[in-house]
Formats: sequence, structure tokens, C-alpha cells
Amino acid sequence: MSDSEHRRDAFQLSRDWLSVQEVVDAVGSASCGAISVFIGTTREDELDGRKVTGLEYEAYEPMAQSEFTKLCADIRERWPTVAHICVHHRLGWVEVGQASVVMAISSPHRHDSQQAIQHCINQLKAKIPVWKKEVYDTQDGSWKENPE
Amino acid sequence: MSDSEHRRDAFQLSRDWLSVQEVVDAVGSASCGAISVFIGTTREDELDGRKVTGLEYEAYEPMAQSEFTKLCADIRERWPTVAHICVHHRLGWVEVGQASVVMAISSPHRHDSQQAIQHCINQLKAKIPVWKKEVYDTQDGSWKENPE
Amino acid sequence: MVPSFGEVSILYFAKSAELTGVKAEEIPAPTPLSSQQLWGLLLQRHPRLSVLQGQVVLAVRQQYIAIDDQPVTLGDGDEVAVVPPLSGG
Amino acid sequence: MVPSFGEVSILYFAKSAELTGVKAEEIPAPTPLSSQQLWGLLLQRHPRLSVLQGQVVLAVRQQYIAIDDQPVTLGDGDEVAVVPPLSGG
Repeated sequence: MSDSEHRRDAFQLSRDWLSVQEVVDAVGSASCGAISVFIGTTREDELDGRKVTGLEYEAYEPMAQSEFTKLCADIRERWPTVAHICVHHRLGWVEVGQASVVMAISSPHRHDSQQAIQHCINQLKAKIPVWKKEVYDTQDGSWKENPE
Repeated sequence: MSDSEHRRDAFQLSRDWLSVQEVVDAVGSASCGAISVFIGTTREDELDGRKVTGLEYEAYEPMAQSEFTKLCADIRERWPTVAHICVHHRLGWVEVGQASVVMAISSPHRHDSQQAIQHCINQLKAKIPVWKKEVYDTQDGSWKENPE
Repeated sequence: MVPSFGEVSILYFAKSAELTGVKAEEIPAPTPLSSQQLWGLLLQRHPRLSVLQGQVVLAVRQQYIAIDDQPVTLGDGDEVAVVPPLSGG
Repeated sequence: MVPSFGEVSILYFAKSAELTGVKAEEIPAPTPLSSQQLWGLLLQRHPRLSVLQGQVVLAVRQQYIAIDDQPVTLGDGDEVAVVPPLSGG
């Protein structure tokens, strides 16, 4: 990456449908040969015979932003060649089959962005203050918990 | 994945701009919570003071298809939960900054699609008969070679 | 040190907001106190929060802190969040 | 076994096509022969291919084969590709 090109860290909480193309475009760089992307979607699922119709997300928004900033610093320390990082996360109601999170990381060579994207989704689940409630066709719901 | 849902393996060699959204949509599945994507792009580069303006790709097309079929069987044997696999690869002239390959793999949980996508790009580079010539601003070019 | 009282903003998220029925409230809190004592104050106000016992952490001025006997210094107007197990992604 | 001759299609890709100046041609080839002997036939027709010596493999009926002394059975009309180092992706 040329010195003149700033590294971009972009985080967005959004109540709208997430555009993969927009997230990918946000990390594009002529000095990078690799972009790794992860998309988390709401799975069709059943719990005790109740069908999941969607997820309801909420966040502690300013802290989600500050934890994302810390996470980017951590990623850049581990993989110094990483160029740009972009994460879009849904809030509110997300129907089964839709993306709840889209993230992309660019780097000159592929191994760095591939390792960094795995770390990014693992750490997002562990550290960024976002919660989801699974909502069932019976109208009730239950708050989920990410594994440690 | 329900028995009624067929697993899809899609491979396309294309002379046009690659759409990330199209590749992602091709692997979408209500039974999958994770889609991993890899995008290879043409880097801005210099060789001995000559500037790379783009890459010229060619393929042994029917064998590229048959090697992709073998690669998908290999991936499904290693990660049996993988749902769908889609790879689009450019042919012909690709300008600096554009994607030369876009691939996506879906799975119920993220670790499988993340590991599978890394194997997929590694094996594509090692096994699928595609070649690229780096073309310079001096009009000459040189055939590239993927590391072992 | 003479304890002083300040008003702090408590934010409740996810299941903790369902249990308390409020998303935010101002409460007076002595300072310094331990995070365990702070959690105890919240339990007094909202006994139903006890179902989260052992599962929550707090975030004081957007920094996670475990619920233990470490002292917490709170200034007037500081923001404290009740953080049930995360489930983003 | 009495060697027989068949016409096989040779395909040249990437640098090998630049060196030969052709992308495809039909050549008569005895069968069985080793992949090393087949490569020798191609070198006779196109001496410039020798710069790829040690770097190429062949693909016979879309299956990779190393250039060595293993016998290759070719049928009339079979497709053989000269495969320089791959650089897809």
C-alpha cells in the first residue's frame, strides 16, 4: 500500500438490507490482490417445534463503535499488511434468509485477509455489544448467546 | 440442509465484469448461517520499472470445468456440511483493480465455509488450468506462475 | 476517602431490559464502590435481574468490567450498561 | 504389442502457444509411447518449447500426467494439452 493511501475502518449499524457490493467496494484498493468476505445470515431453524421467523437485533451503539475501533487496532497489529476493514451489521427485525452481518477485509496477499476475517467475526461475536432475540411463529422469542 | 435441497456446484468462465452479488446469491440457502467469499483482484504493481496495466487470462475451458467438478467433490468430502459452491473466473483482459475471481461457499456454521473457501482458492490456483500474462505499460508481458 | 454520591445513567439491554421493563434510568450511586456493590444496587431496584446473576458484566463509560470486588469510580452523569451475554453476528 | 499410429490433437496454452506460434495442431503419434517420448515429438516439431523443459506437464484426455517414462495410450482423435505452470486466480 502506498503511503498516500489511508487505511479505512468502517462500521455501520443499519436497519436496512445489507449490500454485499457496498461493503466490498468500501475495502477496494489497487494495491490489494485479495478481499475476504464473511456474510452471516439468519438460518431457518426450529426450537421445540416452534419455527424461527426472524431475529430482532439491538446494540449499545456508541460502545459497538468504540469496540469496533479497538478490534481494528487489534487486527492491524496481528496482520500489519491489512489495508481496509468494513463491517455492516443489521439492527431491528431481520427475516430468515437475510444477512445480519457483512464484513470485508482487503490485503495485498490472500492469507492475511483470510486469517483477519476469521478473527474479525470471532471477536465481533465475543466483544461487540450486540444482541439478538430469536422470534418464533408462536410470537414469543428468546435471547441468544454466542458460545464463548 | 433438508434432503429436498440440492447442493449446487457452479463454475463460470466469463469475459465480463464479475458480480459479487450474483456469486453470493448463487450459494444462498435458508439452512445456512454462513457464506464465505473470496475475491482475487489485479494489483497495481511494477516489475523492473514497468507498470502493470492489466492481466490477460486464458483457460483450457473443458478441463477447467472438469477440474472444478473434482475440486467440489474434494471439498464436500472434507467439509460434508458445505451446501453450495460457486466460482466465477474472468477470461481475457482484466484491468488493474478489477476482480479476476470471485468464489462463495455456504454452510450452516461459519468454520466449515471459512476453511473450505481457503482450500478452494488454494486448489484452484494449483489445479485448474488457467493462465495469466501480466501486461506492462511498455506493451510487453510475461506469463505468471503460481507458487507451489 | 469520604464517599460521595452522584447520579449515574444505567442502560439496560436485551434480556435485562425485558426484566426491568426500562431501557434507561438515572440512579444515585456512592463512589467509590465495587462493581459487585453497584450490581447489588441494581438488584435492589429490580429483583427480577437476579436470573442474570453470574451471566452479566457491566460496561462503565463503555469499558467492560467484571462483577467483582474491584473498586469503580463513578462521576456524575457517567454511563453504566448492563451487558447480558452477547449474541451479535 | 505392435505400435499403431493415430492422429492426436495437441493443444498449446499460455507460453507454450507463444513459443510454437500455434494453439492447436493434429500430429501422428505411435501408441503406446511414454509421456517423455510424446514430449520429445513436440520438441522435434517446435524446438523453442525446450525453454519449458522441466516446467510443463501434459494433460491427456483432460487428466494431468507428468513427463516421465510411464506409458500413455492414445486413441485416434485424443486431445493432449501442453500445460505450462498454472497461474489462475
